[in-house]
Amino acid sequence: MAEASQQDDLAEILAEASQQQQQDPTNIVARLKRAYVNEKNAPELLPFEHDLLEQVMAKVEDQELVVQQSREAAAAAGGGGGGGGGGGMDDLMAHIYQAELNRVRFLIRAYYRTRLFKIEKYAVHVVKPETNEFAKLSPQEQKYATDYVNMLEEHFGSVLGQMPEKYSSMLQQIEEDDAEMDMVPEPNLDKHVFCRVREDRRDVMFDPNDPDNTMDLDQGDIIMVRYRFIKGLLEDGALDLI
Amino acid sequence: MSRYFDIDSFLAEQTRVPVVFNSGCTGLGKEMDKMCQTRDLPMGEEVELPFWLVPKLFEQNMVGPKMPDCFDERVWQVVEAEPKNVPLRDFNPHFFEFGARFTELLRDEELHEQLEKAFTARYSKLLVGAALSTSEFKDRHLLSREEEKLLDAGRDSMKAFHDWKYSTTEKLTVAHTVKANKKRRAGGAYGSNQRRAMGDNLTNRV
Amino acid sequence: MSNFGDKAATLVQDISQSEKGTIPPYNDELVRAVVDESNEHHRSILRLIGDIQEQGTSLDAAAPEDAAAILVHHQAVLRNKRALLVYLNERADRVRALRWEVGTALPEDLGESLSHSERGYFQQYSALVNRYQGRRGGVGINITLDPTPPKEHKVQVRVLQERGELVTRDGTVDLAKNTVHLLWRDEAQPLITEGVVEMVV
Amino acid sequence: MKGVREALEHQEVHFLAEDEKVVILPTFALTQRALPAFNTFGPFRPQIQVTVPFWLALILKKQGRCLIVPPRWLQISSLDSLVSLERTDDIFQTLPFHYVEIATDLCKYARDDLPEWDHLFDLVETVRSVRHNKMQAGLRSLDARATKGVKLSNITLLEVNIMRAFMTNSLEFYRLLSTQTAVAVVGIASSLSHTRSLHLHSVTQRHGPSIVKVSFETFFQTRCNTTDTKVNKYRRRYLRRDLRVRRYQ
Repeated sequence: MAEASQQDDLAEILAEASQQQQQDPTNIVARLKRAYVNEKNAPELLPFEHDLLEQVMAKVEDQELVVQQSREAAAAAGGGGGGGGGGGMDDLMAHIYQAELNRVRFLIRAYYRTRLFKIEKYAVHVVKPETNEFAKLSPQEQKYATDYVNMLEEHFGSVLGQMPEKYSSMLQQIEEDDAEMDMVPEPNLDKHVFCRVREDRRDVMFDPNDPDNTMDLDQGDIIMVRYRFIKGLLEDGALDLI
Repeated sequence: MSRYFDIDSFLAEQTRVPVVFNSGCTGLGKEMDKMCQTRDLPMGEEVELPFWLVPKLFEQNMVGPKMPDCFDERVWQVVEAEPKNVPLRDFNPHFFEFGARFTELLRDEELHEQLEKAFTARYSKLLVGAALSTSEFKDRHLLSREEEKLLDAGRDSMKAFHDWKYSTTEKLTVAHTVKANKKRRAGGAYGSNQRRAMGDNLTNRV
Repeated sequence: MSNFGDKAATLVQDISQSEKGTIPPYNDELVRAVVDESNEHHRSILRLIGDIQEQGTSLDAAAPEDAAAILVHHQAVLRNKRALLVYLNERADRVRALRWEVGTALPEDLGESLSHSERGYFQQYSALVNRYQGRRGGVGINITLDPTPPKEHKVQVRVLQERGELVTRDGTVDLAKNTVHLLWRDEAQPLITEGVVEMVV
Repeated sequence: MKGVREALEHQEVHFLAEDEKVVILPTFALTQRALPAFNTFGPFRPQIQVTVPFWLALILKKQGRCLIVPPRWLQISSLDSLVSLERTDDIFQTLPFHYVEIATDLCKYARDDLPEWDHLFDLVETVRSVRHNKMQAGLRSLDARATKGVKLSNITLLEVNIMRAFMTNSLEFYRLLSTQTAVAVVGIASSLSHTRSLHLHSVTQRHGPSIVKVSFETFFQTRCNTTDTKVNKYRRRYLRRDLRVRRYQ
């Protein structure tokens, strides 16, 4: 009897513990975190989160002011050494704000860095006009990508320029009009990724070549699957990469 | 072609493949076959070419490839009998990468199946256990380059996990944890290897 | 057995066997040799084509042994080209990593391992990252900081090189040699990277 | 690029865990609600429970300004039953998404708030190890069918991160080598497989003999008739053209 009730307790405790994971969807830090983790795990570049980053950057500046003010208040109240009770609290507030700011700054930097890394890796693919990759970039990233391709071309060109004519392109093994660019690295959309489901979906077909093979997705499910198959669900916000 | 810049993909194509020249080859007698006595390579000559030369010549029906030694019947017999102990690296350091490229070219169903079977057996019997662990692994010399990369991907992650878990644990005293470990082990707890490894790790760090 | 592409393979093998994260000296000699070999192959292609045309034959009707020879030389140039690019590309990856490890100034001993073009590439890349981070036209945040998530928000450091006064968010700190200070992590990190201070654990 | 790996690092998973919520008992008073911050905290009153993100709890804890109330699952009795369940049951038990990170941090920084922290530390490690062994067993049974998608019930983020590179890279090989996912297999060689050499006529039928000439024509025709070897050398037209458009847009 005692054991059975203990098991029930455990079940209840665990159920409660795993429910805590819901994040406030309007919280911009939570959104930035999601954007970062998705970006980190997606083999291709995701669209740049213009509005989100604009909001976050603006708020970072606000908070820098707040930290500055709390620090000054703390200094006025007793040299920051925690002399008076009020001074200690100002100091504490400043510390908390600073810590939070550091966390947000890390996310911003990591988000930007992850994107630059992918841009470098697939630079030529990204600037190709016939795909819409270029439109996924921020204006700064567009400039970065274009400049990067030019400097890469110059560097590779220092050796390729000595190769026989028609063998000196960094886009095609042998230069030929209207042939594909067979040297350009592209993201592997068949890479396997881990996802966490946000919205229930019934009978999801992953592989269009295997339409009978479907899966039910329940909120909180963790699945591992080829990126190509869930690209659409990710865009819909039905799941996140983890 | 996203593999164009990949070092291992490049090196895998260095594998020698025996071929028969269906056409001759003007001016390349000595270049293609050191024993060749004439300036031009005659028709029907059997030579060994690096794999990177083969696909285009084969596509144009200029050469006919033969099965390279690393995929000999005897190799598959050993792989089947003792998948864990086969030194694939000695047969070909790029056993699977080259194999995948070669079957793609030949479309040889049997070879394809053999490769998949070999990979599956090695993966489950050799790789999984070694990759998701930090205990010593003595069979590295048996692994093909591809397998070694998989192994390292797993082991690096395990090592990073231990580093993370026991980092800044100055305050975590050895005495407590190790003592508790011993108590529990004596009590018949499972997974002694793993726990011992972690205990050691802790001891080293503190 | 053909030895076409052997030099190319050596080039790639060398970089493949070098320790990850290091930059071995640029092998100018071998790079040149691979380039020269490619041009030699190309001359052979032109010779073969010239011979065919001299006989009044169109390329369409070339004898299979001539076509095979052309194809072999052609593939050999492509192989050499790929080797050069694999080599350059792997090195370029490592050169870029330097910008994130050591900052904008290339250490002298490393500079000697790079080719002339690679040194230029490093300078350009350095400037590219700076432009991206800049306040004008860039994102306005230093993205080379915080390579790992912030943990302790303040870190204790000992000064290794005399640096004088440093203005921090908490006020001015005198970085006299061997003194110990409590600094904000993001303010301390560039100094740690430069070797001005070390972390006290 | 340093600091940018292709996948999340364990420290980053830990960073994400620090946003989980935890209950504390403050020892100080701070009633003023948060200023324009990213999150709102408080109000803090001595001995009145309040929920805060884990990173904030740790800052307060290190300053001696709060007690952390351990989550209910982090109890010896719960973990004891969890260990036996985890051992007997084939599936993974439901656990908080960041249970390892939270338990580890509490055992590091808030051990005076935990009864028998070292025992708890070991129990959590036991749970993790049992699950790790299950993970290995699961991975052993993987084969090419997994490239169609796999559900991993109740796995936590750190556990995903530990097996991520190994699992996804292995599946990449399954995809590459799988006979199921390969393009339609044409049995050119299989009919002759006992000799393990290739028959050539079938290839001729596939391609026809004239392809050679066509491709050479495009590659070399122009160059035999022109002598301006240098003129076009830097012509890398595709890229330049495209970039030029971009620059002047």
